[in-house]
Amino acid sequence: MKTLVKKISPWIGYLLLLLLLPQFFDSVLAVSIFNQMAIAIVFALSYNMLLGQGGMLSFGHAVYFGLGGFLAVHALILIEFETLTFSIIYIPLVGGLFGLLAALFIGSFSTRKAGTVFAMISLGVGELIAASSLIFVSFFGGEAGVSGDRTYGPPFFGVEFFQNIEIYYLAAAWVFIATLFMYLFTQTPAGRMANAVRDNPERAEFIGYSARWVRFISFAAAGFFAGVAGGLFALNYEFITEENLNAVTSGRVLLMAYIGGLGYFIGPIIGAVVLTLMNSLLSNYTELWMLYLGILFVLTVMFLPRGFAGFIMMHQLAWTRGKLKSLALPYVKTGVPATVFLAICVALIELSHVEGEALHYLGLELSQDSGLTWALLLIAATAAFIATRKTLPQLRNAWIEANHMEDSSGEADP
Amino acid sequence: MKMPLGKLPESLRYILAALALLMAGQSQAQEPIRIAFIDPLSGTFASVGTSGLTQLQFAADYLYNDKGGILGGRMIEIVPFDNKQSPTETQIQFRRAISEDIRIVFQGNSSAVANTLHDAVTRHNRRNPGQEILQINYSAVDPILTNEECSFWHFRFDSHAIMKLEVLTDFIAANEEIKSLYVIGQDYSFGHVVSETTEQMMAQKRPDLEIVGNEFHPIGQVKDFTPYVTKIVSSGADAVLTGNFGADMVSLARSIIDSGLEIPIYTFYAAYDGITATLGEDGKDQIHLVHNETANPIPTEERRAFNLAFKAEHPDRDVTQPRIVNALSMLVKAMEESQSTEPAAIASALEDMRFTTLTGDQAWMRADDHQLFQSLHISVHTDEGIEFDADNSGFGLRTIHTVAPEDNLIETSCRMRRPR
Amino acid sequence: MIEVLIFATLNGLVTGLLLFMLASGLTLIFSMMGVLNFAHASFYMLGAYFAYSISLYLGFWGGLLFAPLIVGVLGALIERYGLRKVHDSGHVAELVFTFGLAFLIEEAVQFFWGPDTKNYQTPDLLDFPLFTLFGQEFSAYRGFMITISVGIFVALYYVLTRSRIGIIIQAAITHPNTVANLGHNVPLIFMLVFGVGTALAGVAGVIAGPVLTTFPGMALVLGSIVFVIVVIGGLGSLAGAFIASLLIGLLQSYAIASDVGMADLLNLLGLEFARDHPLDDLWTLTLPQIAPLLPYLLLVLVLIFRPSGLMGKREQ
Amino acid sequence: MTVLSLRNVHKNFGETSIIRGVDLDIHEGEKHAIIGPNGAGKSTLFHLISGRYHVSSGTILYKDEEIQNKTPYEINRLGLARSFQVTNIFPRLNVFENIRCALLWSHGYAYSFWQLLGRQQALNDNAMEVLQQIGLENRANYPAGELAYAQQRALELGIAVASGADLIMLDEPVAGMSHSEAEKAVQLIRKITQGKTLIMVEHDMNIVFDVADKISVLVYGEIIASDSPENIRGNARVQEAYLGEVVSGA
Repeated sequence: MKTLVKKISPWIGYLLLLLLLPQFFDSVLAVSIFNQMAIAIVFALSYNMLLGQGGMLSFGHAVYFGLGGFLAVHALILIEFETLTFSIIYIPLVGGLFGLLAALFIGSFSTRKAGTVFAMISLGVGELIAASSLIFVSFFGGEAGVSGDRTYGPPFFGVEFFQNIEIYYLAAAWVFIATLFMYLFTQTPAGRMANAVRDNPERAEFIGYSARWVRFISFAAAGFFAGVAGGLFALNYEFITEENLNAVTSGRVLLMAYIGGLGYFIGPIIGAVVLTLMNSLLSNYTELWMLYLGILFVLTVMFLPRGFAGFIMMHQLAWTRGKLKSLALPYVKTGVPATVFLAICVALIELSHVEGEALHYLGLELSQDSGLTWALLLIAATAAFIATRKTLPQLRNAWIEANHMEDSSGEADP
Repeated sequence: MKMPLGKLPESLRYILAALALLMAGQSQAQEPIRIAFIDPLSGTFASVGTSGLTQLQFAADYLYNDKGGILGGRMIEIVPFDNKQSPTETQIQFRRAISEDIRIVFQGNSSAVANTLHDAVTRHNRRNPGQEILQINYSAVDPILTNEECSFWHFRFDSHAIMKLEVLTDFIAANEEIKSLYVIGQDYSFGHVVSETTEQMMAQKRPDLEIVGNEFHPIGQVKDFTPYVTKIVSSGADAVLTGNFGADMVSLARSIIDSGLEIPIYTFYAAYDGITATLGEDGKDQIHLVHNETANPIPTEERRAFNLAFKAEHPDRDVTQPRIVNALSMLVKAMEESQSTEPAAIASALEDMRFTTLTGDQAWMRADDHQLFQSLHISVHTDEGIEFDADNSGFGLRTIHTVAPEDNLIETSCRMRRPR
Repeated sequence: MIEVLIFATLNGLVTGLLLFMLASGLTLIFSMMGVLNFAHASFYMLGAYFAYSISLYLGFWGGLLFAPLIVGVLGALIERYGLRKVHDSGHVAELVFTFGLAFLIEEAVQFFWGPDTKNYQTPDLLDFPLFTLFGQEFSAYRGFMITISVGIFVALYYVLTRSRIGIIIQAAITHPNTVANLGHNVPLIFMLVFGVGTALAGVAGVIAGPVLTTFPGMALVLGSIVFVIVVIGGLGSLAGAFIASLLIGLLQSYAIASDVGMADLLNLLGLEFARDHPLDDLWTLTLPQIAPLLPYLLLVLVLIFRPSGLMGKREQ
Repeated sequence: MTVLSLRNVHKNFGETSIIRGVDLDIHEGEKHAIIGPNGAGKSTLFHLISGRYHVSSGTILYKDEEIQNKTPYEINRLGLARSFQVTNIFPRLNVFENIRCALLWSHGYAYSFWQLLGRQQALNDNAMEVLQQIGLENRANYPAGELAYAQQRALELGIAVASGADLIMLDEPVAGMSHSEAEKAVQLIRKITQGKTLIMVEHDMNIVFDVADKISVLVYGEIIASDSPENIRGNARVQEAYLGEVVSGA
């Protein structure tokens, strides 16, 4: 009974969070961001089924997202012209089924091998489909895409989905269901064997499983959920274009999953939330946000190979041993100069980019023409950098201290 | 799934709360009139977008804010929104503009984006009566926006593709030396409009002129245009017509020039933002462009003063799109006339408006389809007789042919539906 | 018709050899380190931009000399302080790292040089037609491009087969562990190979910049094609990369030069088709229209039917 | 009764012949060791039987069914399981999951994506039993890749035998172990292969003679003798070709 509560409580928390978010932030902008997050979460989780769970590095996952979305928009159009009549709440399912169909077809030949061969096929297929989408105008609508209208379906308990907030609650429901099912998938034989095949495809074959079939099933499931995300996209934006199935979108989902943390189920959710926020908020303050995103990404790959989720999980041991507190002070000591250093770096970058006028930064007004400003910034940056370097060993020691095993298990540790 | 999910939103809530504070701080007393500018400000297409933004901001300050504002002292504030030239981002930024209570949206780059924005605006206006948004299209030339898909809330301040082609094909048709024409374009809607319309018009205007090639290439994918140029050469064409823009335009023109082919190239977008500098001496007298608003010779003192003031403030930039200034000026005129900043009132005032631009052009906003009519010019890329060059390269556009607004009137299939 | 064929061949050769300059570096790096460098074309772009900046002061030839050096050093530094760190996290992490690098370099180029097209010109010395055939000029610069590419191919071949370091590299390609056991400083060789590989990409950028235009999207246009080439040629096979480069260069060039379309095919089969049919797009398709797609089509087909590539031995 | 029989099996890699006409019969319940000098083709023979390689010619019969053209997973499903010379486990899964995965097919789950593993009582109990057998029950939640070497070898064995296969093939199960570790491993092998047919490749002659009740000697791709341990010890040809030098050398 206790374990059941422990198992279910995160899910109830997740559901409550999804439902209550708009109670705290109800501006048009906030709801717009929540909708983006909802789509991104499902999409990133579906990507993780491939790379994180199944060991398949795909450069073309947007294909299933996009194809699902295209069919969803076409379904909306059919509803609008009364060829079909069903509530639009099922649209993500339409997207999912088409994503599944596409994945079944493409997966039938691409999942034979993992590794580089799979990655390259996904790249080739992705480029092919993205390019054909511009050629086959009648289905894909060329570069302008196709657009529908979500308000023509039969009302769902009186809701006609005029407002984005109504779509949010629908999306939240779908996100919850999709997350739950994707999580449950990891707990099934097929899901577990996907991990096994990721780790060691050869051995999997000697315990009775065809690595190809195992990959194929994960691939198809990932295609389905990517299609669901595409369907949600169609409902939210009421249109879809070629860019939603091209390499840029594929790259973005890779970024999300990786930055969030591939090895953890929750990782892609974190990645989706962080990247959506960066995309929508950061881009407001600076034109250079893509540069910062690139830097963040490269630094993450270098220093946090297991992503943000991995970083958080690193503290699990210290936490269970009640030593998290001893880390707090060293973190502050290193964190403050490090943050100052980063802030000054950003100031330098922005200052060199700003055109003509002065840069307003954190309440300061910095002038590009003043040599003094530059000199001061550079000195401050150097000082902050040295301070960071100086305090880093302390942090490292505290870290080792907090994680030091007094060897309670009795047996030798590897 | 051991991590408590409840921790996740904590940080998110702070960020959003900070944002809410920030937004509250922005909307205060003595209300400025806020106008959204949604165009690419980062990414590959950023140069055109930022250049447009600079011009709009400059025009607002120079023409109005520095002179005490409009409507009895209200300032115009241009709020930039970066859409990265992506339809999806455009929607996101549009929602953000709504969230900031902005009612007027400027947008120009890419017809695909304009179409999506147009759809979004139409849907929003239908679903939120009383909170309508006005779309000011200063550059997207897809004809359908003022034809089949026209709307009361959309106004176009650039001549659309067919209007420009009419002028261009007239000009080519009048040149008896041109016996054959090669059409090449990007494989997307604008490229197709150019190709099909040219063929139709040429068949009418010069049945003897042969279209010796009609080629599409994938947009932004071609590394080297030489193979295409080989085909142009072997076709023996006397002229080339293309709707290419950006890197595709530069590469195509360079390849043609490099292969020693000295035939005129008729274009829409072969100037400014680095293109003029790159073509330089090699493209002299060969590159032709159809556009509004003469750049050289400068027709009026007002325009000269404007350009000089702009150059003084932004030495590395040019006044590439005077139509942005026209759009803003006509918008302000409509506000002054209606004494309102409500989109519905502005739109009604804009309909049928006649306006004299800084260049001295007579412009007319046709009520039937919300399409602006003004004179169109054909200019040539040269360094002779250039007062205002492009990219500080000494080269620029000199107008060699002008068509008066009454001569480029064109029919519309628009059936305007106005709100009661 | 014959002139189209001749020029299509020449153009295909120019493109193919240019692609090979990129593909050779990529292949070297892959053979040595097992890393498919996603950012390879970004170094090509950096080559063009550095050369442009240098050419403003020292002219084109200065750029040709120094830009590849700068790119090579930069590449070596990235290998030393970036890639090597990621190496422990496995191949996927490495691939993802180079993917992020490609993204970052494109943004950095826009940051330092701006988003505009750069006015990077061919040197005056080579600004004359090499020969004129059927009224079309073949510029001396293109001849120069071919010469440089072939020169580099020969030099590379010579170094790899004759020099000591080349032999070590060759050995490292086939027996990476043995070489390490023989006491060679493998990390240093890695750094060197990465530096040389990226420098080669830099050279390609320097000489391609003036003709293919220097703009922030130039890496993207070429990036995945180079990838396609090394995969089609067979991962780790220099000869395969050479064949695949020329194959793709010529294939695209001929496809563009041709005037064949689906309509012709259908006519040939005696089939009629109706206008305004939903499949109209398919029926009006022409070969030039889909020319840039052909490499990807080829890639998918090769990977399905011969996953190790044309000349590849090592199965992944 | 003969469980496995090889008939004139050949395997060539390009020009080189590695297996040159092997005939071999394995009887039910037998503990059969295959010995031979390095490079004799012992591992190749294992790979041929388990389906990792395909034969160049000849037939392999398992319970009267031809298996030489089958894939490893098809062969495994017939009840033939194997271990590897180089540890070959699922490093990022924990020890318990390693064993549970090995059990899945034999419990009939196939590619099910509708059953939750946590609910499968019989499966989980069985996995725990195997863990206890191989002595890793208190390491159940440990990532397999972080186990000590001897423990990984035990896990390797566990994965091979978990599925309850009738025929178990072990490729140098004690390679690289210390003497005491090897001794433990041999006891483990005895325990877990009780009542099953075992084929084993091993270099350590003490272990071979300790465990096996029949020995085949493979030299340069051919079986030169196949007999009881005593007879093999006395076989002159074997002495000459192989045992002599090894024994005297050791």
